[in-house]
Amino acid sequence: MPIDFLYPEYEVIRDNTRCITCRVCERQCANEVHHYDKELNMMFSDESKCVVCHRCVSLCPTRALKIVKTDNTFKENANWTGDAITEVYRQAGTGGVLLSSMGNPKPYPIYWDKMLINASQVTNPSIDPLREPMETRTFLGKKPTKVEYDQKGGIINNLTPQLDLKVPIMFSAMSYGSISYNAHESLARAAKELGTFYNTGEGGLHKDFYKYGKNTIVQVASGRFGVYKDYLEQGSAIEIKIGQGAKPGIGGHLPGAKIVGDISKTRMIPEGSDAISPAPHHDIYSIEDLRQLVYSLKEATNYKKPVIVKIAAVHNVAAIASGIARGGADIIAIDGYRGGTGAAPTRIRDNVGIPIELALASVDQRLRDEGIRGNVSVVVGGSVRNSADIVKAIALGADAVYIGTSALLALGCHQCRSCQTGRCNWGIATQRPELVRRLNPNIGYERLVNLVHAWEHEIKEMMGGMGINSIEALRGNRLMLRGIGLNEKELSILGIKHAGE
Amino acid sequence: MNYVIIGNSAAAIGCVEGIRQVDKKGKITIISDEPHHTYSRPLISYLLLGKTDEERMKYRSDSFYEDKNVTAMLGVTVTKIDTDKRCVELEGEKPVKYDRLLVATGSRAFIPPMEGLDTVDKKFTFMKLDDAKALEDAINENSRVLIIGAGLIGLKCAEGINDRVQSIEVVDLADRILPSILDETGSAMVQKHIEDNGIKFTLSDSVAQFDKNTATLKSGKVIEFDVLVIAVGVRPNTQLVAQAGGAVNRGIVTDDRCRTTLKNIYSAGDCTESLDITTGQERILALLPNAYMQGETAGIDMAGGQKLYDKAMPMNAIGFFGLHIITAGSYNGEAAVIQSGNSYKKLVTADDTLIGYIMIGDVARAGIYTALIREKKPLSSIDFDLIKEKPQLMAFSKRERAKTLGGLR
Amino acid sequence: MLREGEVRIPAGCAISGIIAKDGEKFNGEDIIKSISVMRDRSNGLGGGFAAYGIYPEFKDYYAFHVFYDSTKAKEDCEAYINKYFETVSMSKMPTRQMKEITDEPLIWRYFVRPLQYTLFQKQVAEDEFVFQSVMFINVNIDGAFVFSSGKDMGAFKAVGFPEDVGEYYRLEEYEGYCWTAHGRYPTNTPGWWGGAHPFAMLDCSVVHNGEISSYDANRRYIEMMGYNCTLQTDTEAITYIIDYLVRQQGMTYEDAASVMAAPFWSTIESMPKAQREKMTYLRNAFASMLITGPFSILVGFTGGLMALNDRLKLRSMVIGERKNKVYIASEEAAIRVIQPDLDNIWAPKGGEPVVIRVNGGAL
Amino acid sequence: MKRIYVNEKWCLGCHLCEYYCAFANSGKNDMVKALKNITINPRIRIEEHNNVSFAVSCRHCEEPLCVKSCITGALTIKDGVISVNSDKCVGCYTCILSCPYGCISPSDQGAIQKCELCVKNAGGSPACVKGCPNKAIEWVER
Repeated sequence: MPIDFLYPEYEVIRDNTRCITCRVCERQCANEVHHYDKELNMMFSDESKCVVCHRCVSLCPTRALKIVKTDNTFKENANWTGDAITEVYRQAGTGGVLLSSMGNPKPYPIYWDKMLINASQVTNPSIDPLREPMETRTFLGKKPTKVEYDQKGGIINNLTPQLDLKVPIMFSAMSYGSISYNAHESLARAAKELGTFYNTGEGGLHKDFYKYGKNTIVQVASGRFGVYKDYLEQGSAIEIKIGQGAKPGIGGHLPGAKIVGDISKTRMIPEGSDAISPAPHHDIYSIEDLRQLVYSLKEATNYKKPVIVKIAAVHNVAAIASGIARGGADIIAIDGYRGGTGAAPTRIRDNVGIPIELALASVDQRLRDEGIRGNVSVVVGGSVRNSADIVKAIALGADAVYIGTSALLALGCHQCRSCQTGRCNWGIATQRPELVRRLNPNIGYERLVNLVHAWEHEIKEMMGGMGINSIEALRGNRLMLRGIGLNEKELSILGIKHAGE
Repeated sequence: MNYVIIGNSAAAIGCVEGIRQVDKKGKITIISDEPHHTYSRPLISYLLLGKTDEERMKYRSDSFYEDKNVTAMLGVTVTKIDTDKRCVELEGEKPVKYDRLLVATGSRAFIPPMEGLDTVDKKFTFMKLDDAKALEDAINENSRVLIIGAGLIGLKCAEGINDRVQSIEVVDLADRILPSILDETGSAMVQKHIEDNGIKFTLSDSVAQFDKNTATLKSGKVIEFDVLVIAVGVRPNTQLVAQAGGAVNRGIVTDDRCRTTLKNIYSAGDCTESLDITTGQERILALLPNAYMQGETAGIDMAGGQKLYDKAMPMNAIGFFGLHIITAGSYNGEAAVIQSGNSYKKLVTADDTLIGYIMIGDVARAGIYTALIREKKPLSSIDFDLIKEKPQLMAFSKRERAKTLGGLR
Repeated sequence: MLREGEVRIPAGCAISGIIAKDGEKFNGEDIIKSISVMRDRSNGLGGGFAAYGIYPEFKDYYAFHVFYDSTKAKEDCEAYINKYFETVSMSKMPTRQMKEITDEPLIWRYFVRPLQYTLFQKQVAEDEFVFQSVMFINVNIDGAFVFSSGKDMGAFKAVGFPEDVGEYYRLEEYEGYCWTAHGRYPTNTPGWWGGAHPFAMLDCSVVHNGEISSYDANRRYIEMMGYNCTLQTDTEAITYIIDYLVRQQGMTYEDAASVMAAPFWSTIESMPKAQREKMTYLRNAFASMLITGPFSILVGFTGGLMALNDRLKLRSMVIGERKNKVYIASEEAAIRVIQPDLDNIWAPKGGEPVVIRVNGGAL
Repeated sequence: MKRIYVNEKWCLGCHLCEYYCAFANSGKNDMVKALKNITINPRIRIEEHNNVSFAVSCRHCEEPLCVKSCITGALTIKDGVISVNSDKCVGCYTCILSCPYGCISPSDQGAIQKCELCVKNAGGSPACVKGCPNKAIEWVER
């Protein structure tokens, strides 16, 4: 049907004066965009197949390639935008739910960018992190309400299990299956090197990675894939995933085509069967059910591991968090609406949930108002893009952050948002061996380590500027933030003053 | 330690370099009857061809003797080895003492008795630099050259002078060219290629009678010529060792450490016999790479180090008028032949190993085959079908590749 | 201009303290002399003193020092006090009229004890009830501010230079075994009497020089524990933290110092196991009470005095000893002026508390 | 000493090493100028078969058969690097006969060519290593 014809959104531009027909573009494109014509000794491309992953652009040794947004356009309409129109065409043609991946790309406000950080001048010296210790070590877990002394006056260690982080940055849940073995290895090795944690997501834990158990958080989600005794025992913490920012209220679906070999083994489901995670946990229909699962998991692991409950940032997140904090969880992870995913219905991704900044501010304040902030640590994720975002998150009250998309970017992701196709040219969101091979964990892990080290440096610089030399003195220190371009309501939710005040 | 080396070619140089790997200080003396700085004999045809010159022919740099702290006595002939006094006697010079002696005297051209040869004015052999220079002086664009012998030396000589003479005719008793290294198909292919470049062959025939510029063959054919080159074969220079009482068969007998049967006396190069691993027989393997490696082995052993020369085999890389030939090993086994276009390949296997091969035309990566022979690689441990197609490391196991390419120990 | 409580006010300052290790009592002249030397560190917008052992005749009663903006406030406050407390003595605070001290509020002093019936009814400890009452008055009774509430001790403070404040409160007439003083250099306050230092709660009084960068982290945490930081000053937050750790958690002052000015992790890692575990525990469990940024504080309490610097020692503080007396001040000159002949003088390291207890804690 | 090591696990078969090698040894300062419309003859070569691929270039053997066999002395080993003096080389191919890894090949100029770790060209360090997008080729001490 001619209606179904959609002009490619992006065009591959090849500078034939530069092209040396080395064919690396052709060899590296899993979408088969490029091909070589022997007769003409020239490369050609079919941009209708292009997902704009930039693999070819990045590898072209003579910079002969670029990808540009097409100037083919519908008649201008501020309401019926090109996207809006083509989505109607696509759905009219297929009758299907639109799928996409990674995080919400719509131009909603980014509150991180509407907050500014303080620095010391005169009355309080800034601290130079190159000359003075600058501490980022963070413990996650419940804090005791009362210090207990033994008969000799020594302090009794009445702490429940904690996670000990060298930096308050963890890698968020991404399952083996949604991302590749090599991506997992990169994350695991980086977490170990960095003294932090990565998260299995709901995909089980490959036996090869048991050796990184001390730096692993194992997830228990609604499909319970790969969950069994050894799995629970491997990790340093257990995370119950209730929801994720990219698709709150929605389950997961890894197509049977991806359930092959080790993935099937690790998930403990037959090869070729679809891995369907239900929308809710079918044993959690209420907060008290959650409490039971929290304690079941603690019981199963002899109360040796903190339990994290991960929820998506939704409208009444503060009340939910309060319930979780009273439900025995040691750590609450909140995922904002910009959080990434391997696949989600586009409408859900783009329209459900709330910004993490507001969710964090209201959760932190609510827990303090109730006097239970010490019951839990708060970890936030859902588009933490740089070190300043982290400083702001901690100043708003977070104990640590989860990074997912940033970690994937470090591994080479170019945000083409086509994970759901399974043809990730960067070897991340794919299980095809020839593509998986493209992510060498020796490189991947080093890049993750670099990224976190760089951010750590920057965090320390910003802390030093504020005259703070330990991360706990920044936590919840909202006086260090000022809003810019925010209205009274936003300022009050964030609990910060406006710049100039 | 006082080392004396008789000879100044590949085996001698190998010996010097071998000694110096182990012993940086000992005194080394090289004695050679040729007055030249060490040079590479196989290059004499390339010299005539203009692909090299006397300067570039030097096998090692001008400072080699100095760098290696070697006393070079060039243009000096050894007359005798005195094993009792442990010295070598020289012509016109005082004897030189040795603690360890290497005999690397090489070989000389063999000139069979031929009727009327003494009537030929311009007759040459083609072994040494001086031979080449003499030949060069004797030829001009009007020369008609008769070469006796269609072996490696004769044909390289033919190629070397082809553009500088009027005509060349090659006569050999054998029914095909290069019989020592090629099979019949290969010989025919190469012969055709050489003929295409204007050289004529008369095979299965020999000279019955020379008369000045005329050669009458046994078949009755008469060939008029201006210059005669005799390249029917070589003979090893074994006299010194034989006189001193060392064992000599066709060549000087050596063991896998390159020792002769005489105490403290070693021998290496074209004058020796060594074990051909592809046939299990002792034979003369008069090839430069072998000479070097024998010399090096001898040198290391002389200086107290450890090294064995136990992987010898015949092997040749040669080319005529742009057609390249690489061969190695022996051909008594099961043969697989692959022929395509201008290329010819024959792989010979026996007892689950490759024992020989011939490659003509496309010789890329031939060394991979050579290594299969040298290491006696069981063919069942590799993908032989793959490697038959072309030499490639893909045919080996992942693990072996991890060792060779990935540094896995 | 907004006063303390309406806005956060950073300030620089001078502090001084004297304690007699044997409990010998001495009047306020020395401490006034000492703090006056550091006049340049104050700007006339606040000065104050705390003295311990000054009310031996009422030592079982809480001495409430209260500022009133109006008689209405006084009436409301006294109604509250009368409802829950037994008052054994009440009087106008003795002061002397001076041209340097102006705009004075009504200042009253009460010696009180909670009614046993009330404590029984509310099921709280006496201390806790007093604490809650002070909080209640300060937050809810408009114009009333209890600025001293300990037993056998008192805080005296005003807007003005500290030596004038001392003269104003006639401190030469009091005798105590421990004195602390404060001269204030706030950067943006009109100067409010309640905002001057020391800040005192129950018997704990704090004089502080510095500006802590961890303020809001500390404040938001301590507020969760039931404290109400009405003044938004560092001193208030620090006082509450100490109250929380020492009175509520039962920690020693040394342990409380290990929370507030915790050793660096790198230092902790090199400690012997038992100490390492303890420090790790304290830093982890009370992370939000770590105070960073420059501070030097003197914490007065019944029977003792603690001096503590921030862990980088970003503020000056020296300690001198002469016989039974220990002198602590922001500057050495402030000690030499009253005791030129010292046995010993040193600057304590950042983060290492110096705790002096009268008669080794036997008081 | 630092050597080029290849790990086929990470080789993508993209052939970029070959192109970077050809460029580095072209003597030209622009890749387009160097490689446009030519069939490259690099000193490193990819072998490919059934989804396995890897690059092969001179191993710089400690006991180099090519050097020992060279009839002209054109091949030498210095500081662990085996290089060819193409001025001396007559193209006899004895080295091709000898190299167990097939890492020596005829050059377009008649002599032979082999990987010289980019010590003679402007690269300074091996161009194939720099050009490999997946660290399948590394230049390291091992």
